[in-house]
Amino acid sequence: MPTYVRTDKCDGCKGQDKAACMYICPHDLMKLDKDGSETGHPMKAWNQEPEQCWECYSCVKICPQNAIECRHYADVVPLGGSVQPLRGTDSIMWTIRFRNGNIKRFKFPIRTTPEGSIKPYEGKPKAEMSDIEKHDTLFTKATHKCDMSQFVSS
Amino acid sequence: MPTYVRTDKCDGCKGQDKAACMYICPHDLMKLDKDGSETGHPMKAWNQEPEQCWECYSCVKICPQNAIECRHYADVVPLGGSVQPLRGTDSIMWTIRFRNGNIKRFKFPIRTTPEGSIKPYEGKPKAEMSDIEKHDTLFTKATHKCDMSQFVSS
Amino acid sequence: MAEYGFGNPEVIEEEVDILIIGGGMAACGAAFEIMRWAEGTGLKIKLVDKAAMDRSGAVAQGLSAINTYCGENDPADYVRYVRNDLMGIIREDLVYDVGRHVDDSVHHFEEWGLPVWKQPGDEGKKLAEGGKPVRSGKWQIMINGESYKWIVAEAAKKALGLENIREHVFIVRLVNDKNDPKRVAGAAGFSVREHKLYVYKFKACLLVCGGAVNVFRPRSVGEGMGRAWYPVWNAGSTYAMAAETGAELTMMENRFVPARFKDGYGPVGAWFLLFKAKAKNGYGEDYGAKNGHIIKDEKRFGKYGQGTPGTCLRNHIMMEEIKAGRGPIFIDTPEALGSLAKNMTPKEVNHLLAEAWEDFLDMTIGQCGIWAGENIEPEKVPSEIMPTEPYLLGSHAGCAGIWVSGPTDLPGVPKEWSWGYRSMTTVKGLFTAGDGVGASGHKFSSGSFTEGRIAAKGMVKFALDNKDWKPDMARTKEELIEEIYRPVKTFLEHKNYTTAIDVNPHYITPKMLQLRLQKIMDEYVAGVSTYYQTNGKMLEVAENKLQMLKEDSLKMRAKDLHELLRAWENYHRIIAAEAHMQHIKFREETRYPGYYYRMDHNFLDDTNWKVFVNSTYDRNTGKWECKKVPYVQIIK
Amino acid sequence: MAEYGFGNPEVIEEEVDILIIGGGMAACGAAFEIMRWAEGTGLKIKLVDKAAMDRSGAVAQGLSAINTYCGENDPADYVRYVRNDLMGIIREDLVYDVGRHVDDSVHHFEEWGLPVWKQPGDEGKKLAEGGKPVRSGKWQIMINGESYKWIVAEAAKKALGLENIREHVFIVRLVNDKNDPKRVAGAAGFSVREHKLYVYKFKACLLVCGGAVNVFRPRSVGEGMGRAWYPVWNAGSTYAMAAETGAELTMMENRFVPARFKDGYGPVGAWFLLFKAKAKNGYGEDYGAKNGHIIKDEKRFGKYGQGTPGTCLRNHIMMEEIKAGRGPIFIDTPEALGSLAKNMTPKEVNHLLAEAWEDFLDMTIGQCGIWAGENIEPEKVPSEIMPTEPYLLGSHAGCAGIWVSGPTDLPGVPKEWSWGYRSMTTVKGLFTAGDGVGASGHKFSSGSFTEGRIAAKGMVKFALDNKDWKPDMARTKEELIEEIYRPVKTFLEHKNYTTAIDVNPHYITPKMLQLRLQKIMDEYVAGVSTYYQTNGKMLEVAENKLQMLKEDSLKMRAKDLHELLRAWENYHRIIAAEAHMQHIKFREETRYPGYYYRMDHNFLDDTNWKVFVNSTYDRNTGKWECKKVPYVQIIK
Ligand SMILES: Cc1cc2c(cc1C)N(S(=O)(=O)O)[C@@H]1C(=O)NC(=O)N=C1N2C[C@H](O)[C@H](O)[C@H](O)COP(=O)(O)OP(=O)(O)OC[C@H]1O[C@@H](n2cnc3c(N)ncnc32)[C@H](O)[C@@H]1O
Ligand SMILES: Cc1cc2c(cc1C)N(S(=O)(=O)O)[C@@H]1C(=O)NC(=O)N=C1N2C[C@H](O)[C@H](O)[C@H](O)COP(=O)(O)OP(=O)(O)OC[C@H]1O[C@@H](n2cnc3c(N)ncnc32)[C@H](O)[C@@H]1O
Ligand SMILES: Nc1ncnc2c1ncn2[C@@H]1O[C@H](COP(=O)(O)O)[C@@H](O)[C@H]1O
Ligand SMILES: Nc1ncnc2c1ncn2[C@@H]1O[C@H](COP(=O)(O)O)[C@@H](O)[C@H]1O
Ligand SMILES: Nc1ncnc2c1ncn2[C@@H]1O[C@H](COP(=O)(O)O)[C@@H](O)[C@H]1O
Ligand code: SF4
Ligand code: SF4
Ligand code: SF4
Ligand code: SF4
Ligand code: NA
Repeated sequence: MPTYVRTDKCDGCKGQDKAACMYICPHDLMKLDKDGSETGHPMKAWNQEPEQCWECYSCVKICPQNAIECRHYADVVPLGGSVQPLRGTDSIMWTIRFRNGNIKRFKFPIRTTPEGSIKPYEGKPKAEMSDIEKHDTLFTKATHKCDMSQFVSS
Repeated sequence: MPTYVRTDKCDGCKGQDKAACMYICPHDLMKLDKDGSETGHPMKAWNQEPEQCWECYSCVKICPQNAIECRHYADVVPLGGSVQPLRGTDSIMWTIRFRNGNIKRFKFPIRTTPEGSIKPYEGKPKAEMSDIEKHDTLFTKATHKCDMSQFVSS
Repeated sequence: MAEYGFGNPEVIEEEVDILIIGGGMAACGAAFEIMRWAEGTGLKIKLVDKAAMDRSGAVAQGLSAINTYCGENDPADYVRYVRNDLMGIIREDLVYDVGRHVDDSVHHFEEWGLPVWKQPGDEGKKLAEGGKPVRSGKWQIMINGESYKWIVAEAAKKALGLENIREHVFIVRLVNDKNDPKRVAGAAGFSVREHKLYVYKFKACLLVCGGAVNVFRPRSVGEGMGRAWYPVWNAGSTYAMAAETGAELTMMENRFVPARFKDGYGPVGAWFLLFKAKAKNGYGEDYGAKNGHIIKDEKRFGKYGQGTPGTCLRNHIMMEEIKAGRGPIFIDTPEALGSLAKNMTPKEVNHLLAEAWEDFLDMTIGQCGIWAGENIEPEKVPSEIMPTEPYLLGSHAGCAGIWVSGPTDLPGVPKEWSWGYRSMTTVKGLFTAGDGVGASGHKFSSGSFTEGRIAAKGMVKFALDNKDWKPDMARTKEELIEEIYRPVKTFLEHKNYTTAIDVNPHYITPKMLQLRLQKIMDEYVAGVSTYYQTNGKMLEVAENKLQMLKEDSLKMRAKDLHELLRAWENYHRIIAAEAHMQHIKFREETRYPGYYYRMDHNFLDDTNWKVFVNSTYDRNTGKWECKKVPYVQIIK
Repeated sequence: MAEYGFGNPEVIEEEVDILIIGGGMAACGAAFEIMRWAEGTGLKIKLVDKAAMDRSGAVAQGLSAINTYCGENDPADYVRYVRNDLMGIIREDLVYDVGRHVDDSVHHFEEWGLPVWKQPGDEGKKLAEGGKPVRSGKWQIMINGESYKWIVAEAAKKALGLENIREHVFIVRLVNDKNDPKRVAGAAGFSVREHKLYVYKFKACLLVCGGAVNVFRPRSVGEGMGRAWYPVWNAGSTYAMAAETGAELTMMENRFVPARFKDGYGPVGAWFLLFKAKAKNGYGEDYGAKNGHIIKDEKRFGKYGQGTPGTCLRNHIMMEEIKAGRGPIFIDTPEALGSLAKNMTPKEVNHLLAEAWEDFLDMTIGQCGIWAGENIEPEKVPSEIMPTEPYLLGSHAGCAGIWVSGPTDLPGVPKEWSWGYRSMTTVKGLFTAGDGVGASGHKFSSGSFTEGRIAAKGMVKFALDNKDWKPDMARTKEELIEEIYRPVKTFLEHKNYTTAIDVNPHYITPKMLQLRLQKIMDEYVAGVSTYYQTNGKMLEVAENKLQMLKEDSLKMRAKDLHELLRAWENYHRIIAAEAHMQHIKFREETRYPGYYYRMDHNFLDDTNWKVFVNSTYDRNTGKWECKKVPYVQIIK
């Protein structure tokens, strides 16, 4: 199920510094063909090594133009199906199209807080340097309670 | 062991009608890149689908410039070895170079008659139309002798 | 009308009396025989080959032995040999017919210039003059065969005349007769060089496109994918086109799984038979001697394990070693060469080593590449052997193929085995030979050539008997263009939908289609990944997946003529694969342990299954039908 | 000097106190913990990731469960669970340490925004507030995890500060200290975006680059090659770089062979544990019930088959079905969903089906692609499951990794298990976590994050204790450029020797090198093609072939930065593969039946092998050394 980029939709992220798909792909597959020398389609992106695509959909989900879709690994999967997400800030919508034309839709929550709102240390204790050699605690001091009689040498 | 073409040796069969390698490859792999648009090397040949090469050496043997060599399937064979023929009219010379640098040479006969000298029907009987329905003979009338007692219904 | 070009081919229509499709050993035999019989008849004969005859087909690289030469042996004994090797079920009439004619073909090869090894004292004396060959086995003789095909093709081309040969044309399909659906009237294909579509009409045709390779996933999957033992370019065209025309296939459940030098696929025959090498397991044991008795189990192998084991049973013994974790299997080349060298002069030893290398240089050069790359000198280091992926073929140690009409002059042969002209299939006008003929293996190069000759005679007779008949094809020229060029049109129509031409929801590349086929066959139809095991349920899954694959084949793309070739080769592979799968499904026993195992019927069942399995395919419904056909013993 | 460009990179040198290499779960945990301890110390901390943290590592797609959450259970019981699953040999001190800290990490995920499923009535109540999770198993809780990594990375990035993070830099190697060869002083890598080489010097570093994927040939070999269960981009960098620096590895013979939905690699956990699905063989039999008793054979499986079978033993039972020809194995999804739906309203049934789909949409979307393409609706059609190719990892149901210093506060732990700072390897200054830590599996996402936190604390202490120490690298900048950019130079030097850049006798493409590695590992080191079987002789062959492959890796080419990335990933894979092979060779027993079989020692041997196997690699000689290290039981 390598990704493909639709020529009619991709706008090369408007020529900005970073093409979103190229930025996000964990496997360095998506590439922006600035001058069209590699694909014949200038200022559009493509998957430069489809046989290494994990189908993780990171690029699909991030593309601001919804220009990226997946065509299932052709050496494995019969043609005609598709699985396409639309990711919002708090939920994701999936459309599944079967080979036989049937369609299913699902919506799932993805996050309970606004994006960018995390304050990792807000309301957390400071680390206490006197604890630094104590293995039974982290800075948050929330170690699970344990029944020490279960140790062989207890 | 797909074939490769050496840029320093191939002369595109001097621009003749048929490039010898392209003519002979049983699998349609060798191709002459007339304008260089496919390889960057105009008027030279290349193997357009190396992963389908049978290593049959048909192209290697026929190239008038000895421009074609084989580099063993890289997903199978360690680098550094080579097997190169020089085919004459009645014999063929092989040079085997091992990965460790050792070399072996062999020469074998390939043909006892001059190329182009075959006269298939010279000195052969004509076909006799009266035999056409007889299964026990071909036009050369040289059927093997048989002991018919070995048939179940003999 | 626009100029001819990619997607808009010129159409060349031609009418001949007889068309030979293929330019391999069988085709060359046909060419040699046919022109003699056609002399003065006015019959127009043409040959088309997808490649160049000098190096097309299985013998492109050459061969180092001719595996069928009777010589001092009786053809009836040859039948017994073949029957034993193929587990009891062969068309003995066909095998016998090859046996009685084959030596004459070999004599011609030698006359034309093929160097045949002779025994000391007989050097220079031709076989035809009684010269004694160097035999590697009872039926095999050694040759210097680098130019084997080149020589045979020269004779065939001379016989036919160059004007009657068209190379680099791939035939995609046969066309039935408009008025008689059980008759063939034409064939259509395309040039891989020019934008031209060829439509031939004819009275008779010889379909000899070799066996089917790369239907199963090979062990190497990168560049090494092209390295198969059998020629990677023979794509099952013979079986596919015959089936689609309605011809009855036979024994398509059979396959050949050769033991070969690992990765390079170098043949083992010379090593076992000529050099007397031994195969050893990973612990250095002669496992054949130690464990060969396993095939004596009559419940599982019937009587076939009692005498000399056939090729599949030899495989079985080896596979059991591997499965038991006692691999790898090595062929002990140092020991073999050492024993032979014991009483030799240094010069003779050098000659022996050269022979060992020549065996591969003459037919599997890639194996020498592996030796070179891995620093293997066979006198010092043993090499691994391995069972390969399965091949469908009818001329080597396998017998998949088409059901043909046999000779009428042999005693005891059922009448139903000769319904028409010799070598004709159940479709009127359609003939075959070599890898095309089913239920008759072990013909090899010489026997395939000979079968081509036999078929040629039959075709001439047929054409003469049908002198006034005019072929009238059930398909129009336009329909054929539409069908054959569909992958090109698909590509041109959709290629700009995505930014990268290889990934597109509107089409599939021939390469991906091929890999999908190979994956299905490998995983469900007893390929290497299951150690050649399957069962009814796996076959059911395979059937379903192959069905979808066949549907998807309509969406193949071709970005150039080369890819159009790949597209149609792969279509042929699918049909051949389907036939194989359907036959294995039908035959509820394990007839060929070592070739494949029906694990739900893991024994040989002579009571119910000592029969041919024949099938027909309906192109319109896409359905296969299999049936049992009685086996009859002809030779004691 | 010429302008910077391809083959001529700018070199950026930077000195920090602590470098975090990787941006996955462990790295994020470290980032979160470390900045708190570093506050006010003036320590300079930096993180480099080969990709973008929002979606890098194993959790890029998300996950649908957190597999380690103790909740109502005692951490000691967690140790027993892990010990049983990993056949008796784990570092119980390390596992216990994860167990006692992990829940706090999960609580933070929820606080940051990760939706955690709650039991009816507890919706809206956080875990930390006593909200009851929906448990699929004793240790596993269900989440809506599509954005799991996105959320965790946001927290980590906020903690670290963006200025301390460099994404799209691949670290190629660590560099030892010039004066102390058992100490690490730096790391070097390159940008996959710009022509820049990065050289970092530091006091301590956390090496957390995940596990090793695509070391073995996957079952699909075309486009489908990218579909592995574990993330295809984690290339064994953790193990390779640690080994090359001289760190002791442990249990590298271990691997994970997960049972997964066939072809799509969809995880089975939710299906088995939450939906209570049954696996059936090709004949529709519940083979576990029917044949599960085979693992009771104490001679072969010791005591490990008597109680709840571990993951590898569950595999073993399945594999025996497949080998016996009773495949394919199906997971009976219709039956499972049907039973659950029995007492549900239609709305609840719809919700159930959505959950089934979400399980994959949250972490293995490709599996849904297969369902869509094959018209599989899980409530109607069962799906095949299959054991996959092997992965090397330390955080899931496997325990390959690096030998690290443990906590000192637990009773009964041998002194030798804590030689230095917590989470430090045997190389001074080199720390690891997550997939990097050996002999302690079943940490999963939450445990890996937690181990990153634990390591962070140790590193801060180490850096503070070494405040005045100055790193001095054993390699010059020039040597590092020379080494890292060699594939580029090789390409530029030779590319015009042949007319096609991919076939050239002077170099090998990273892709072909990878396929060669996969072929060796698959065929000789117990990959899928031998049903996970190997033996001493096969390993000897593998060793020889890997040696040549390692030599050839010096001839890799890189035609662009992307290929340079592939080149070095594959180099890392080779070293990881070697470690795996050497360990399997050393351990002369079959400790993990169902993961792999040493066929020449096909039984579990507690008398001789209830020990850790640790190894070290010598970068200069290329040699490995393995040794036994006593196992000690800590928890009853
Ligand atoms: C590949 C190979 C083959 C053999 C061996 C080793 C190796 C490595 N061995 S050992 O293992 O035992 O070593 C043998 C040996 O030593 N001795 C021997 O006698 N025979 C051996 N074979 C077997 C023979 O070669 C074989 O039996 C015959 O060649 C079969 O003859 P035939 O059935 O005619 O097939 P072909 O492959 O020769 O020719 C096929 C032709 O069809 C063409 N073609 C195919 N599809 C077409 C299409 N759609 N349209 C047009 N043309 C289309 C091809 O171009 C070709 O011309
Ligand atoms: C892929 C996957 C994983 C899991 C699951 C299903 C699937 C489909 N399942 S289920 O099966 O049970 O369903 C689990 C599940 O549901 N629940 C759970 O808690 N964990 C599951 N995992 C396991 C966890 O994900 C896993 O345990 C942790 O992620 C391990 O953490 P860590 O050890 O940090 O590895 P990582 O993959 O997250 O991060 C690696 C990082 O290194 C970077 N990197 C790699 N090499 C580098 C180099 N040379 N230079 C620079 N950076 C370089 C990567 O970019 C990444 O940032
Ligand atoms: N494993 C085997 N070892 C020896 N001979 C065999 C074996 N299998 C078959 N044969 C047959 O033995 C007969 C005599 O062998 P040869 O003289 O080598 O041709 C032939 O029919 C061979 O095919
Ligand atoms: N071990 C063997 N015993 C008998 N015949 C063999 C053996 N190996 C190969 N042959 C025969 O030798 C010829 C060439 O074999 P191969 O090289 O396997 O194609 C064929 O006729 C095989 O049947
Ligand atoms: N059949 C099973 N029995 C017990 N635990 C399982 C089973 N299948 C999966 N698991 C556990 O469920 C979690 C997720 O499993 P998986 O989806 O296989 O990665 C892991 O903790 C596994 O160990
Ligand atoms: S993210 Fe979308 S719009 Fe931007 S470059 Fe990629 S495909 Fe084009
Ligand atoms: S689906 Fe994932 S691996 Fe594939 S191109 Fe997109 S981001 Fe990369
Ligand atoms: S045959 Fe040789 S010289 Fe002619 S085009 Fe081919 S490679 Fe070039
Ligand atoms: S070696 Fe044979 S298959 Fe390969 S390119 Fe040359 S002629 Fe074609
Ligand atoms: Na979920």
